[in-house]
Amino acid sequence: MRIGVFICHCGSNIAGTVDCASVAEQAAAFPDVVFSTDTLYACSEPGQDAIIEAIKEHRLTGVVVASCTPRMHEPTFRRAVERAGLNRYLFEMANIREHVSWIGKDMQANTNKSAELVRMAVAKLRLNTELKPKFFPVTKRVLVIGGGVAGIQAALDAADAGLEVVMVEREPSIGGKMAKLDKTFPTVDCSSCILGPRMVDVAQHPNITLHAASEVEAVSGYVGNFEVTIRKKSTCVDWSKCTGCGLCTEKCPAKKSYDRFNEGMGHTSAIVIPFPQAIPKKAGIEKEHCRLFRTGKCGVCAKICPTGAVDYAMRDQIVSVKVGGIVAATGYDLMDWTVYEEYGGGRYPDVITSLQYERLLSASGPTGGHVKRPSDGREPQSVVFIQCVGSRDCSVDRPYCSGFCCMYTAKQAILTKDHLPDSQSYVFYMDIRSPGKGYDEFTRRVQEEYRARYIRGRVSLVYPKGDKLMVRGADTLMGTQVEVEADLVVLAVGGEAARGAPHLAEKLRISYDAYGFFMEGHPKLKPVETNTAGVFLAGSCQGLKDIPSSVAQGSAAAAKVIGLLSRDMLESDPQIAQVNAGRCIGCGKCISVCPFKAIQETEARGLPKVEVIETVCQGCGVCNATCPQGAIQLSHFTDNQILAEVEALCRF
Amino acid sequence: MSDAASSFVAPPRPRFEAGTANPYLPMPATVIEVIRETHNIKTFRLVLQDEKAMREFHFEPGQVGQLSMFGVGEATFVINSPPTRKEYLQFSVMKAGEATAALHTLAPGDVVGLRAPLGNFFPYERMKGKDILFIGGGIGMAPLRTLFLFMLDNRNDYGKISLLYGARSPQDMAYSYELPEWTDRKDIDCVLTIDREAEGWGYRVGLIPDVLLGMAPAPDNSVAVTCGPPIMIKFTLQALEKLKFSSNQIFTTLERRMKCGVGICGRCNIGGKYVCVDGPVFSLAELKELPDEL
Amino acid sequence: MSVLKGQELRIIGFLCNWCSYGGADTAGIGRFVQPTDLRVVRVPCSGRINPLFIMKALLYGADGVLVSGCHPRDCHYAEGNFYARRRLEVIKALLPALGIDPRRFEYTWVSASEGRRWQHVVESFTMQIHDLGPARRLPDAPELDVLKMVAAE
Amino acid sequence: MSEQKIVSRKFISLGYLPAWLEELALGRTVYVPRQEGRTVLYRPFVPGDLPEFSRRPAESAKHVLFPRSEGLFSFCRKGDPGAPDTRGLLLSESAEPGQAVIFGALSCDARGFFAFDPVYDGCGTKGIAKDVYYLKRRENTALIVKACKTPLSTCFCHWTGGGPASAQGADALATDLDGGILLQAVTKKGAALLESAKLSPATDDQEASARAAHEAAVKAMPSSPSLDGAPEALLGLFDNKAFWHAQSAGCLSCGACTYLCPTCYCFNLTDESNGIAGTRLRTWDTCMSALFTMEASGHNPRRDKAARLKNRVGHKFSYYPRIHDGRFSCCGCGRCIRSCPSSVDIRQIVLNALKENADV
Amino acid sequence: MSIQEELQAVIKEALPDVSCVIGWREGPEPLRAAPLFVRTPADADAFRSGYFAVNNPAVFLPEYKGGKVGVVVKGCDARSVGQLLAEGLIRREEVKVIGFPCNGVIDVDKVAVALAGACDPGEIQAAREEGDELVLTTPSGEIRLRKTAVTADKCGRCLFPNALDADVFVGDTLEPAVSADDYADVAAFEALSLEKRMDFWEQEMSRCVRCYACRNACPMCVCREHCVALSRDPRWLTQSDGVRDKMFFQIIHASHLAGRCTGCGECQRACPARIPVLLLKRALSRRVEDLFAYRAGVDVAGPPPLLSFALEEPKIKERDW
Repeated sequence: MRIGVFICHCGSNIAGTVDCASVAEQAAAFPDVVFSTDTLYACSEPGQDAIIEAIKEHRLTGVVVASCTPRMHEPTFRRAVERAGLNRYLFEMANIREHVSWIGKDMQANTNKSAELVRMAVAKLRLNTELKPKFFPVTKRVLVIGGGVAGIQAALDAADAGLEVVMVEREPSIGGKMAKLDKTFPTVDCSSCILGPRMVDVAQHPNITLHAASEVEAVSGYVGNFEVTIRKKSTCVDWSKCTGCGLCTEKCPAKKSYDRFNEGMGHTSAIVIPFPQAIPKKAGIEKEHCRLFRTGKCGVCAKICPTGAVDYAMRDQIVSVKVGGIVAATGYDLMDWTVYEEYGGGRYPDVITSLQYERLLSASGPTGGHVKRPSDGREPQSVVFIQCVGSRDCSVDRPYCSGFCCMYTAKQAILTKDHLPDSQSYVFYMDIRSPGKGYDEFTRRVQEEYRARYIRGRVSLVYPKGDKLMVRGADTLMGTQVEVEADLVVLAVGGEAARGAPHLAEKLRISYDAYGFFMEGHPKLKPVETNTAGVFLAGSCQGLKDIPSSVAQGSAAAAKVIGLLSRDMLESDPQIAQVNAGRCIGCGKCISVCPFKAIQETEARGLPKVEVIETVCQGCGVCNATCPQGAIQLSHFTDNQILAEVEALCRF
Repeated sequence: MSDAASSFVAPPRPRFEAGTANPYLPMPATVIEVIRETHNIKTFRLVLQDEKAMREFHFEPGQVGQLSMFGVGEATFVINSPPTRKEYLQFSVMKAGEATAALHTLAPGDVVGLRAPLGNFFPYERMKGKDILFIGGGIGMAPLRTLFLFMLDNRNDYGKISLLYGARSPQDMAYSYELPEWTDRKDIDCVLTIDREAEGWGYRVGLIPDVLLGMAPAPDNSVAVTCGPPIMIKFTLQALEKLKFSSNQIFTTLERRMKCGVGICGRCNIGGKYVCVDGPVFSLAELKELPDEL
Repeated sequence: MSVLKGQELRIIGFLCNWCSYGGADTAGIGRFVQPTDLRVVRVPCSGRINPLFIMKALLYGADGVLVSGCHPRDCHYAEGNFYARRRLEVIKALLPALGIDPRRFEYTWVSASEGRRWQHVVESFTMQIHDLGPARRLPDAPELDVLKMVAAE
Repeated sequence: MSEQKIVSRKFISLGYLPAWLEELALGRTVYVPRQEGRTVLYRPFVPGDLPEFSRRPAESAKHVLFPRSEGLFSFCRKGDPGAPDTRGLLLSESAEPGQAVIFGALSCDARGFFAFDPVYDGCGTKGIAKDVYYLKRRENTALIVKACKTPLSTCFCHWTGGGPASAQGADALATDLDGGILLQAVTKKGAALLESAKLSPATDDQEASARAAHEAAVKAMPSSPSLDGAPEALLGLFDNKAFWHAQSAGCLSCGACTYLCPTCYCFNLTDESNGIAGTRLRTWDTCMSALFTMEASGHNPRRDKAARLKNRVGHKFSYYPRIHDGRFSCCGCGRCIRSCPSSVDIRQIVLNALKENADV
Repeated sequence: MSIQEELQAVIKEALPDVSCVIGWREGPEPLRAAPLFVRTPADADAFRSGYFAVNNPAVFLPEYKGGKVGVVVKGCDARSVGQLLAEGLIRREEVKVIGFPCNGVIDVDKVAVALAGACDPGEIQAAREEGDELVLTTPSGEIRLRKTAVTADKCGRCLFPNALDADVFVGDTLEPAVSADDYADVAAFEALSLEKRMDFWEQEMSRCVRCYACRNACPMCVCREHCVALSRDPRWLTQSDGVRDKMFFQIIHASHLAGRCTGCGECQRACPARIPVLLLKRALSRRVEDLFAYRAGVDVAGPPPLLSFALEEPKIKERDW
């Protein structure tokens, strides 16, 4: 092999702590290396052109680039060597930025380490072989998990592009958190007026199949051909018969049931249509409140239902569907703020969450849009908003900023003034974060025009005094302690990963961070992709974000899926297991460990052997580590390639 | 040893002439040209780095050499250029194992090792004046090529020269670039065949033994030299016998796993015969005396 | 060309591409300074790691070997790290029987987001290996001494 | 003993043996039988550590002349730093072996080298190639064998032309006598070793006692069958699959028999490299392994263990003698039987072959 | 009728049904029986069981896959059969397992030690059992050894003297002498300093001749000619005589047997250099038993532990960084 080595300076990112010229010089003496140089930015156009030129000039048959992580630019350089006529797998990278220059300050040690990493890369490259992808057909259908605004956007965009869309929503209605909001910032326009029509579009779009009150049970397969099992949870109402007339909810005797849609700010019946604009507008029984299920006596709804849709014996249903791509848009949940003892830990009825307050503000809410204290129904005169409850707080393991609280608190202060002109709002804040378009103007308006009092400081205690609540906190700008008498305290509770998110991530084989948010493929360059081909992210499941960002991501994820499924055939990654039939003894150990059932028994000249189903193999290599004879080898990560790397380090 | 001497031809025993007393030490050689023959066969043209050694390098048609890929190992190939054309030594390599795969990565300018010549050779002296029939299949053409070209270069020493060369398909035909010259020559009879009909193929179609029977060469004062895949050899030998060629008139070359190439390491024996020194060239008569272990 | 005399020991890391290699990248992006002894071999999955790679490294010149994969249940390939966990745990039992300090090999799980954790793992493992010092090596065949020619130059 | 001319003779009393061995070890490696773990092997003599003669060595002494593994030459691809595109090749032969003495080997060990000599001297292939590595070591090594007194149940040296006190292939013969050892040199090399002040002149009586001991040792061996017909019998059975299948049923295809055999001389050549440097290794190989004859294509002329056992026995008792003046390449040491995990008995196979062939 | 005679009768009875029955016969040396392949009733007369029948006949079974074969097994041999079955390397319907109660077998190396230089063990002309004693005929007269001193170590810790899962069992079952394997040998070795342990292996492995008898005598090593020991792809080892490579082969062998080794000790017995290679395998067996409560060749109902996993591994205590 004729190998060329390129040591990238990455400006000063690498060259700052690695002597790139020295590494290049050392690499020149490595076996099969016939050309070695350092370069300012290997990934830049001139950098790539120089590689291509060197391949041609020196008749290189393999290339090593030492630069950043291969997770960043391996595809870039592979394309570059391919442009020069080399197979893209005759290329190796040495990561001397993330693994060297950025984590060590000692120039000598870094230079030495870089040279060794290049030596390893050369050693492996010498055993690389040309690999060529196979092609396989795709299923032109996409699964959208989550029917919040991000999922709705992704579903509609994908459906409009002609893809079949299967949407799975855990709740009985789509709409997500946005459906619960009264108004949206910074325009203060009606949330349901802008979301409602989009929800209807989902229901009516010929390309969209909606499974509400459903969850993803299992996912198998691989990009282009996932097999998804969906559990349609029993609602005890046959939705094919239910017309959403609401008779049952009127007649249901269990009127004091917890109202989930209204965040417990009111009561509802046990058989319930979540809210008037619900999609699908179907009734469902909440078993824990239903008299029939609790006492065995009732059955009113079944008797009253004009279409006979109520079926108490209904079971969960399992549906299987094949899809080519998946968009996860599972949103977020509010963190459990009751851990804050200083705010009463949930014991004071007039300390509520911002989302509960949205329901109080909403004309479709339990109070019909009249702001009333939960405790006694009085209109509050003094409303205190406390920000950063469960955000930017390491003491509750929520060090991140939820991003949207500053804005919605401002909005809620404005709405408070609109609803109760005589009221006074106080906002305890840490910093005001309002970097969006028109956002900062908005937060200024609430202070200047709506006279909300913004107090910079944390609240140390909320305690009851008579029928009021006393809010004690610091005013760090004044350097004083303040105490505000409040009729209502609204907590700007931060978001956290949706309940069960890690579990779903495991099913999707995608990564999630310490807080349960799904990991994007790259924080800058692959914000809606994941490291699992064919699985994309939209909205707050990836990290908390506001409505415009969620919608943008919904569209972005849709664009990715549309791009993926616009092809009839997909390229399979050729880094898959290969059987050397001459070495295989057909013991079948590999078959039993393969997570993808990608290996099957076969026969050659009467002897038992195994073979790999190429489009099913995902290239994990468990079989390779299992086979005692090493008869099954993972291409591009063969035993010999890994051993060559180890020996390059050890035996010299 | 006496049994071999009594047969029609006892291929003369070679002498080790690698230019060194150490029979294991290869001579460095430089690849000067690589020709891609088929999807899995490449031809390499080498010159010894030591100019004097190259000048004085002497070998006979049919002798083999051990090509070294340093760090990988050696493999045995026939020198398929004739001794009469010594600007380079030519080897054709079919990709099969580790060494051949490594050899396939060679590019002009690369260095290999060569231990040669090894083994015996075709008894061309005793073939003088006879009609010669070459029958080659696939990569089996390589050992025939050296003798074939050697005879063309000494054309007057031999009678009628015929070549029957077959491969699975036109794409599997090695030395395709030389074939037009051979077919055009008036002083040889060159028949090309492929197993199955293929577009643009202007020559014969059919399996070698069948074509051979069709050609019906006369056995009188003739020698047949054949090489190819085992199954082809089997049926070709049957066809030759059907055509009344005696086992003394038929020569072929054997392949066996070899390491030392000088009759010591002990693996290429068939009974008491070592293919690396007693072969690779055997007459059918000699083969018949060997135990059946092929 | 060998490890920096007196300063570094030879530590080899086998990291799965999806989690731990990413975690090491994250640590780099965060500029989380680490000791320089470690050299990382990237593999697709911890399930790809034949325990014999570890033994090979330890027997042929590594002073320490660190394996890191995705957290259990978080494997990109669903099950690879479950197999790895068993195999790595079992192979550890071979070290004391060979006279190799079992602390020379550790395995752990680091996700792509855990840059800090990676830094901590590298720091503590490197320190652990430095505490143990250079590993004793079984002699290689003298006829293979030539293979060390490169180092001698 | 009778067939060889005694060049010189000496006696050494047991007390002087260590000192003489130490003297021999100056500038040489002296190999002696030594207890290692639970076995006895030929290992370099260490002053203060007496040779072990109470048990016969499990292995033969062939590794002294034919190491289990040796580098034939090394290669290095030198890049020119100025022009890395041009790469020269540097070949260097391995260094010459030093001087050695094997003291206390068995007669059968010495006879083993008899099987090596013609092959490695190029005689077998009529002078085409001399194995310089073996020949140099052979030249540099002196061999003093020690006469056996009682046979093991697996011994059959006398079947193959040897005997418990044969000095064939050796330079000197040592015989235990009361209080010491009689040393009889049969070559100049052997005589040179006996030129030591630690040794005293031997007497005719001592030589007579030794002769008596040798005769007693020969007598102690059970009578020997004639193997004259073995070469033909084995060839005759070449195609008798059932026969070889039955003989090889217990064979495990390991290499214990061939690696412990004093006459098995087959080897493998493999390259090892690291970076730009590498070496070509010559290592012992065994015809009992399927890989021995496995071709790159996957074709194997000796696919099953029956074919391989046939080759081992055939080579020793038929093919080799047919090339090398009727001499068997078996010295009857019985190590293959003793070391075989399945107790495959080569004596029995040859006898079975003679019987089977006679029956046909 | 002695057990040996009963077994001979059973073998003859089994014959029409199987191509051959594998057992033992007298070997070329009095202390070592050799494998016997009974193909005709007359062959069965050569059958010998007892103290010298050390070989594990299970090693031959995979060769006979595809046809029916009988095998006479001791308790330890039966575990090998069980493990081969569990891994699908042989088929249950293709083997007829004939079991008997085993009182232990000889360790020839221990005889050499017990003789203490009195003679070369190879010089022993005949051997017989007399009660608790082994009586040896040597050129210098009879020597009596206590059997307890020369019985194989594995017999001292044997939990299954009666062949498990036998189709035919001859004789009365025996009670095992111990109730659990305490791996005292492994513990004792690991009580040495690390330095001493490595010294030990360096010394022991220097004797290895790379004949691979250990591997080929192992009933679970079914790869044989496909073994990575000699392959170049993958190339785990050089062919050199270095202690490192030789040690590494033992590591390969042990690791490939993790969770599969039944402890029959054939590897060690087969070693012509007498290297105690079983120790490494037992170190792993102990771990596998600790972690997964699995004993190869006994607990064969589920998948082998290293070819399976559990979501939670209660016994695996991961390091807390």
